Amino acid sequence: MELSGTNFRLYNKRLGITLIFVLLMALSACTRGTAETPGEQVETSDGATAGGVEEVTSGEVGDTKAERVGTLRVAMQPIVNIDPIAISSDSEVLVANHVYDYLIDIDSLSNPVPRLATEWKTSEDGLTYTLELAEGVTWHDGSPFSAQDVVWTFDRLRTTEGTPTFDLYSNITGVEATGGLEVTFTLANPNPFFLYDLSDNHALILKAGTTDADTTFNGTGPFKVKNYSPEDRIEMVANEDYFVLGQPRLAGVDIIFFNDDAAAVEALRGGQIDLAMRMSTALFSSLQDVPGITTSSIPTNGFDLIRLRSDRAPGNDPRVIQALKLATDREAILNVVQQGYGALGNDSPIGPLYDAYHDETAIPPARDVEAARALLAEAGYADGMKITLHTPDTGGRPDLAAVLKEQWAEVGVDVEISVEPESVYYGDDGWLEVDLGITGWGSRPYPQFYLDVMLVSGAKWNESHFSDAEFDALAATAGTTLDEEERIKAYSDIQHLLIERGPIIIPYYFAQFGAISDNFSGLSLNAFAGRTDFRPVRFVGN
Amino acid sequence: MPVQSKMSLTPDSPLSVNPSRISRWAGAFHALFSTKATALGTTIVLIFVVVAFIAPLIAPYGVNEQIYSDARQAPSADHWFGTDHLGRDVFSRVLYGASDILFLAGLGTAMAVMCGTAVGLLSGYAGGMVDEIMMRFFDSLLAMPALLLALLLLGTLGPSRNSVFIVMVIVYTPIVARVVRSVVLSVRSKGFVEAARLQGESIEWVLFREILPSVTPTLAVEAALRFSYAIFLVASLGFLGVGVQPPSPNWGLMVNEARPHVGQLPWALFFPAAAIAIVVIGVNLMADGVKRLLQA
Amino acid sequence: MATFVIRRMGFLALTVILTSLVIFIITQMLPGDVARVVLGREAGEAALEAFREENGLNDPLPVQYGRWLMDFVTGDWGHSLSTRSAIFPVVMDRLRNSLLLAGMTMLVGVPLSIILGIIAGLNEDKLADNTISIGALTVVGLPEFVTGLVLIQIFSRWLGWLPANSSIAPDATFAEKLPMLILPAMTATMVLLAYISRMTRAGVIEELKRPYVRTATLKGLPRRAVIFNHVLRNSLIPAITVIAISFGWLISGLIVIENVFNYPGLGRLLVFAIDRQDLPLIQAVAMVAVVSFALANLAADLIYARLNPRIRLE
Amino acid sequence: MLPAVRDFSLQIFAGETYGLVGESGSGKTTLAHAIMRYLSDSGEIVGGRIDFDGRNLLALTSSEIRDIWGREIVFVPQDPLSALNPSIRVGEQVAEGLRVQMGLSRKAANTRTIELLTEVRISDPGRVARSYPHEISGGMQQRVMIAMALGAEPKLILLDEPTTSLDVTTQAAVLDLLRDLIHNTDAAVLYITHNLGVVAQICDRVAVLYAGELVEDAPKEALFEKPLHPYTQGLLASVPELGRHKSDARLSSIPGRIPSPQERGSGCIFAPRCPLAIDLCFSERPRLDASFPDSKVRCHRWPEIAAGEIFAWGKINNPEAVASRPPQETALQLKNVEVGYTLRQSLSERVAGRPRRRVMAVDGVDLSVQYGETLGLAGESGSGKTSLARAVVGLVVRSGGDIDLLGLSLAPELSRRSIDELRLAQYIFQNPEEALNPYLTIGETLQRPYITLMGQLKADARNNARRLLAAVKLPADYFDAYPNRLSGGEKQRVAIARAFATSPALLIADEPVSSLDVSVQASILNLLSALQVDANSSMLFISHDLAVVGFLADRVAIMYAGQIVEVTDSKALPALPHHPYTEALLSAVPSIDPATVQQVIQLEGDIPSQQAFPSGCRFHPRCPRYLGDICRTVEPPWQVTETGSRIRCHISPDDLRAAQKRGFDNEGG
Repeated sequence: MELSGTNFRLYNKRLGITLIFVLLMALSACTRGTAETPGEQVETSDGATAGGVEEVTSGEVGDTKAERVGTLRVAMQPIVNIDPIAISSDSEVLVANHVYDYLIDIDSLSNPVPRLATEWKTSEDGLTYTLELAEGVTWHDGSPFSAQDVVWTFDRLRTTEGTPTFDLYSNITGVEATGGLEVTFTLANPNPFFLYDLSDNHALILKAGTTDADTTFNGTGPFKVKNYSPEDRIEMVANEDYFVLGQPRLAGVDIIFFNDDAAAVEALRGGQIDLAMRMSTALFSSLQDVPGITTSSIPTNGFDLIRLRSDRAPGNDPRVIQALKLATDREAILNVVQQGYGALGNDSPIGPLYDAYHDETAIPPARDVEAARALLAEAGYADGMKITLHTPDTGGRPDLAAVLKEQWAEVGVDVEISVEPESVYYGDDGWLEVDLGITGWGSRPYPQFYLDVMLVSGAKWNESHFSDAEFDALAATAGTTLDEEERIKAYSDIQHLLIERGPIIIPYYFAQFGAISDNFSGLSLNAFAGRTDFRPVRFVGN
Repeated sequence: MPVQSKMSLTPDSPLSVNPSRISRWAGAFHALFSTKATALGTTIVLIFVVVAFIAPLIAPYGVNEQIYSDARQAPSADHWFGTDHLGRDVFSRVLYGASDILFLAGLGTAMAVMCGTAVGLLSGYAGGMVDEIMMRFFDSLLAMPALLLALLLLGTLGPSRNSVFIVMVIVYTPIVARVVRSVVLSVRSKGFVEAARLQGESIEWVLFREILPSVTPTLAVEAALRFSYAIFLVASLGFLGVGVQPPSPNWGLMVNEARPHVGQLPWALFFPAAAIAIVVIGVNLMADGVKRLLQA
Repeated sequence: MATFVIRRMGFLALTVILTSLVIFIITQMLPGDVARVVLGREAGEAALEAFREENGLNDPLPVQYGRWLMDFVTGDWGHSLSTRSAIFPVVMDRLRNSLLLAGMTMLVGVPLSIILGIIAGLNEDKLADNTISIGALTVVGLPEFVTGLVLIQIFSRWLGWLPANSSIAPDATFAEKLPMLILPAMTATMVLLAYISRMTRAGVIEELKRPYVRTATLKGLPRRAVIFNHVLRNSLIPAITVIAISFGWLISGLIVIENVFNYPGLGRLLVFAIDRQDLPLIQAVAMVAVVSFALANLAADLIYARLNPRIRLE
Repeated sequence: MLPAVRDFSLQIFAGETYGLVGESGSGKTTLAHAIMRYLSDSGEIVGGRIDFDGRNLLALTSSEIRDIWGREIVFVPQDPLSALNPSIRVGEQVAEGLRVQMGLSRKAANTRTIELLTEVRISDPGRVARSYPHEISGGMQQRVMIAMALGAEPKLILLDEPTTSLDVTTQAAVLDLLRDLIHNTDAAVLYITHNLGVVAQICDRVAVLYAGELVEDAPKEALFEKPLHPYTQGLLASVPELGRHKSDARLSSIPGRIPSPQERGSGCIFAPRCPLAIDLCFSERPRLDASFPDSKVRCHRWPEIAAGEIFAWGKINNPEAVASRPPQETALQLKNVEVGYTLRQSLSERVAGRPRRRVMAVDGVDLSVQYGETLGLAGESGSGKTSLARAVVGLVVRSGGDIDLLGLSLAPELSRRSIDELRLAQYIFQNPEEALNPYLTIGETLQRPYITLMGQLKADARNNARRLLAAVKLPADYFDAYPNRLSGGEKQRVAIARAFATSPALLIADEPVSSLDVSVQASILNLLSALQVDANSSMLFISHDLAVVGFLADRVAIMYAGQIVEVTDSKALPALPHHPYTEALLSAVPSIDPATVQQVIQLEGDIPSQQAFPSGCRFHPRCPRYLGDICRTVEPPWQVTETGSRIRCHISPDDLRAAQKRGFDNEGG
């Protein structure tokens, strides 16, 4: 037995430390003084990797008895669900992440780090995980926290039908309180990514027996909800009894809802909010030279997916998807739609962020209009093809659709765009039904997730209805083997396979943006915005 | 008390509604250019309509043509109104947008005017229960702010060009019908209509030859007003993202799409917004002219 | 007068009921299965059916309508399908905010519009009139979202005087709210300004032509007295009606402005609800909007009747 | 810039009442405004002087003229309802002027207001003062206007058609009031009117205005006795006087119409319409000559006219006069016809279960019209005469009774009448401006009856329509013209032509001349009776003007409050006795003979509301010959007089005659 952390050291190193970006007063001062272009600033952050890590540490070390001052006002999209089992959006996770606690957090280096669980042990066969829980934790209602709460929470997560965690935790055969503050998980099969699964977005610990989590907030987290005004804002104050010494360092966090990212950015500019994380590239670049605001971006593995249903015409002819891939100019899309922020896509969900698994030799063929036309003609679409492209109305997706329409028009594909509100598009399973659609996928700490829910035969969110025996076998290998080399090989094969016949196009991976008032320091961006941690954030303004 | 005076008066404008068929049109035409303001309005509307038809001929670039190398450019000789974030020529898109607005707002208005006229004529002429029920129904539609009704309907129909068209017809038909009905009620009791009834004229003749022509002038003003509101509605729905779909060159949608870029690409927002304003003002000015024509 | 009020109120109730029917029908036709929306993507058919049964979604539509209407009247507006929170307090809170913004707009916009309208009307076709009319027309041509963005650009970005965002906190004092109200109120004023001032101008011009003005003038009254005692008294009647109706529009119709400024009013709530197919919330907001609109119309009628003695005869 | 009034000179002395007579379009209201120096934005006084009490009004500053307005010069306009501010109580409107002009305190002004209202014979001045203008009757409104004018004891009173918009009996009462007030004042009065009868009754001197020019100015007696200008002669000859009948003489009429300011040539402005015009008249504009010491006339040929050598028009028997026809068979028979409306209720009222309010416009009328006969139907507004007429043709649906036309029983609803039945009865509407579809040419309008009612082909209909146009003496090129090119009289000719196109058995003419000028009115009346003879139609002729009815009709029915109260031979109108209501109506017709001193019978109160008729005799609350309880409780019986009239009254014909004779004697003595 060894501390689980070591298992992943190699992986972490490969992942690269480029993830990190720390927002510091010093840096922002520098930005104001010298930075001319957004590009420069990003480079500064990349160059300062190691230092960044230390800064985070030093920030945390500070004086532990610091008074809690300042309220961080954050702009986010309105939330709908507050019960951790049902949350999904960035803003919902962000709220829950500060009201409740996870057992384990994944830090910005993709290391599992302690939260409610202070340490953990894995059995040799990889089937038993034992977690020690922090002492002195109390619920917001004053009652003490115990292992029973963890057991109850995980039983709820894995037995409630129709929830995302029902499948995720199907591998768990038992959760037991093996001590007052010790809990043991038993698995059916080895899962190299189990600690990451324990840190799933929904795996926030609720008090045993809670029935009204969809209307009330009783967590152990760093902030208590003072006022929730649906569709408008949620106001939180520091939990004075929080179990991590010296945290949180803020007196409160207000999350103010904005339907409109442009309005949020205006508010940031006008000093009415302090932090915005969801914004288009255009808005992000407009904030570059604004005094008093520090901007930063980090790469993520989030991406927009263009997928064609492969189980019926026209997508059941591989030549059609091949032609569409050839018709797509990924570089132009990255430059125009994302204004160059982020990374070029290679039609697979295993992006360059996972540098242990990303295969740099897996490059989709360059754009070739003639070849695409020829393929379409072979497939029986010599006179062109008419198809509707469905897309949610958020982010740069309508722009992506507009650019694709133009690019594909050159090969004779006449695209009609249908933009729907995100909630409508995802709300009624329409996104799983349509032939051609664009879907946004958030960044995850490890790539297996995408394969399991999106691409293996019969996967729940297999929106392209992709079914390929070779792929399924490769994905299974990658997801269960404890041999890292085997996994790397499988992921490489998968990337080549998807470029060749996967009914998906991934033109780019996002960058995660953040812009914060200089009144605050100590914030690290997270590739998944919802998991941004406000505990170390300090008020340094006046 | 000797009183002696010599007086001169300028008579009211000698324009009148219908001197004869030909000169009636000439008179209308004259009236639409009678003052500087209405002349300006009429000119704007004429240019707008012409542009709507010949946009493909005069636009220097395609409506969705994306020149990546030219993206995000300020107005220049190559791109009079600059380019947007996707490298589309704003000038060309504004030109194409004219036809989008004309055919959506214009046809929507025309359809609403037609439906409203038909319903208003029948309801006003028939009177009684038919009239009562129609009017109560319309009251209930009009009890909702137009945009609210439009949003509800679009929620039901789903966002698309056709939905916007249908919504416009549903939202504006009651308004037009009420206007028409009120004119019908006043015309219905006039001697010439009663004379026609006494002469055994058919209902169609009475409605369409006796009553309708008298409704037409009011209808013209109403249609012009509706049209300017329709432009607004189409633009507002585009702005709220529930109307016509991208990459349509709808002016409201263009403003919405340009909004995140306003700091860097203000021209991409300014020109379509100005286009909306100018056309709405033009239509309003022309409507004033039509109104004056009626009052003369 | 009493019978007049009662009659108008009866009429109002009737219209609101009919409108509620229209709203109910439209919202019933919204795509998506309520049970599916509530229970989520993966709920089983049995769970869906149980939910439908429990919530009366299987009852005939007229029954559902009747129940819904009664619940609405008794203040039992149920819970939001999306946020699960009780609807009544949320809608009332937004209504308060909408009223606040409407009140602000009226306070500033109405006197300004009326004064401009009067000046224009008294100086028909002269410089003052042309200036005001062209100004009003220009504003008429600008959609609210453009006006709002322009105002943000000027007052927030360039001058830095006023906040661009109006998401007022629920516990903020009026002094804290005030700066956030100004820009949206200004934007709404622009719309009203054009509308009311044109109406006032037309009223003044029309009344100036009436024979009673000649009577008053030939009585030897000073011009000022003729204008203030005679002309304005009558020409403001239609304007006041418009104002009352605009108040209804301000409460319910500021959808675009509220979204531009992120102002927590009914309009923003409505867009939120529609985006999320939140049926009970959509219905509640729409009904509140309709009732406010209808009440404003009633107020307009009553004020009109109060000011115009002729109406009461009817 | 076009001159509306030119070269106008006039002198009015204190205590003098000057009548200014002119038809519509003559510029008389413009002139009145100009005299006060009050002009609308489009008008301007471009020259001349207005001397008032030693001051030139045109030279005064605007504040000086404001001091004169309302204090020294006052104005009583034509339409009192629109001249009063609708949203201010009338008392305040009177008091306001008193405060400003007389400097009275609020209290004093209010007291004085009540006094003034009493002076203009308002019986309940307190209540009236507290009323809004629309709450009081038209006669009352005009009295308030008069009170307003008298408050400042002015030096000059301008009266602009003060009684034109009023009903006959009210008009008579207001005229009576004015006559007394004028008699008791030292002010100069300028009385503007188109009505020669009113001038004859009220004024000392008369000026005749034609197309913006003064054509004749003379003392009243001289003018009526010996008019020197052809236009004045024409006007006088075209007035149907009480007792004149079409079988005696045709009315004279002046052809053509008043030229608009653009059409005025360089010669005599009246020359194009003047039967006496010679070349000189067309080339040279006549001066305003002093004819007699006290008179002026603008005519080149006035000496010949004065000498009696020539005359333009005269009151002479006309060889073309229409012979009255002996009664034949009954063409139209009305039996107990009722027209009742249920007032429209809003849905909410119905929901609230309010009782429906019923209104009876016509309540049990029996009438018959013979072949070729003209039956006149007279009564004040609100009497139900128009409802009755409309029920006959089916434009309103009668609620009871039978209507037989040529033995055919007509259905109440228009839609249930056959084409044949429609063809039998046609209607001429009151307002010629609304009678023709402005969007159809005259030709199209005239073709329609041939096509729809006669089933003719388009070509035939066209030819017939052209013939019809000629028959109503309109130029052929009107065929393709739209109605807006036509004057009111010409439009009415077209409307008449349309009605006669199918030679209907029955023609209903609803006040066809009431909106027309006197000279035009005469020609329309002549045309009507001529066409009627040609088509051998019966006619139901409706008018509020007994003189017109008496001229055109063979028999006259008088209607009051939904019922017929008297049916009489029109030639018997001047004779006695009459129903007391008829008597009042007759006394209210102003005579153009200045020698006749009229004693107007003033009726108390207003015509009763159609929602609540009085019990018993419906006239009893206003009847000057009210007997007592019987009138109040018992419906009066029909009685037949010696002259063949049928009267619905409790008083016996003999008693009536005696009482009415006494009335005349009193006046004479």
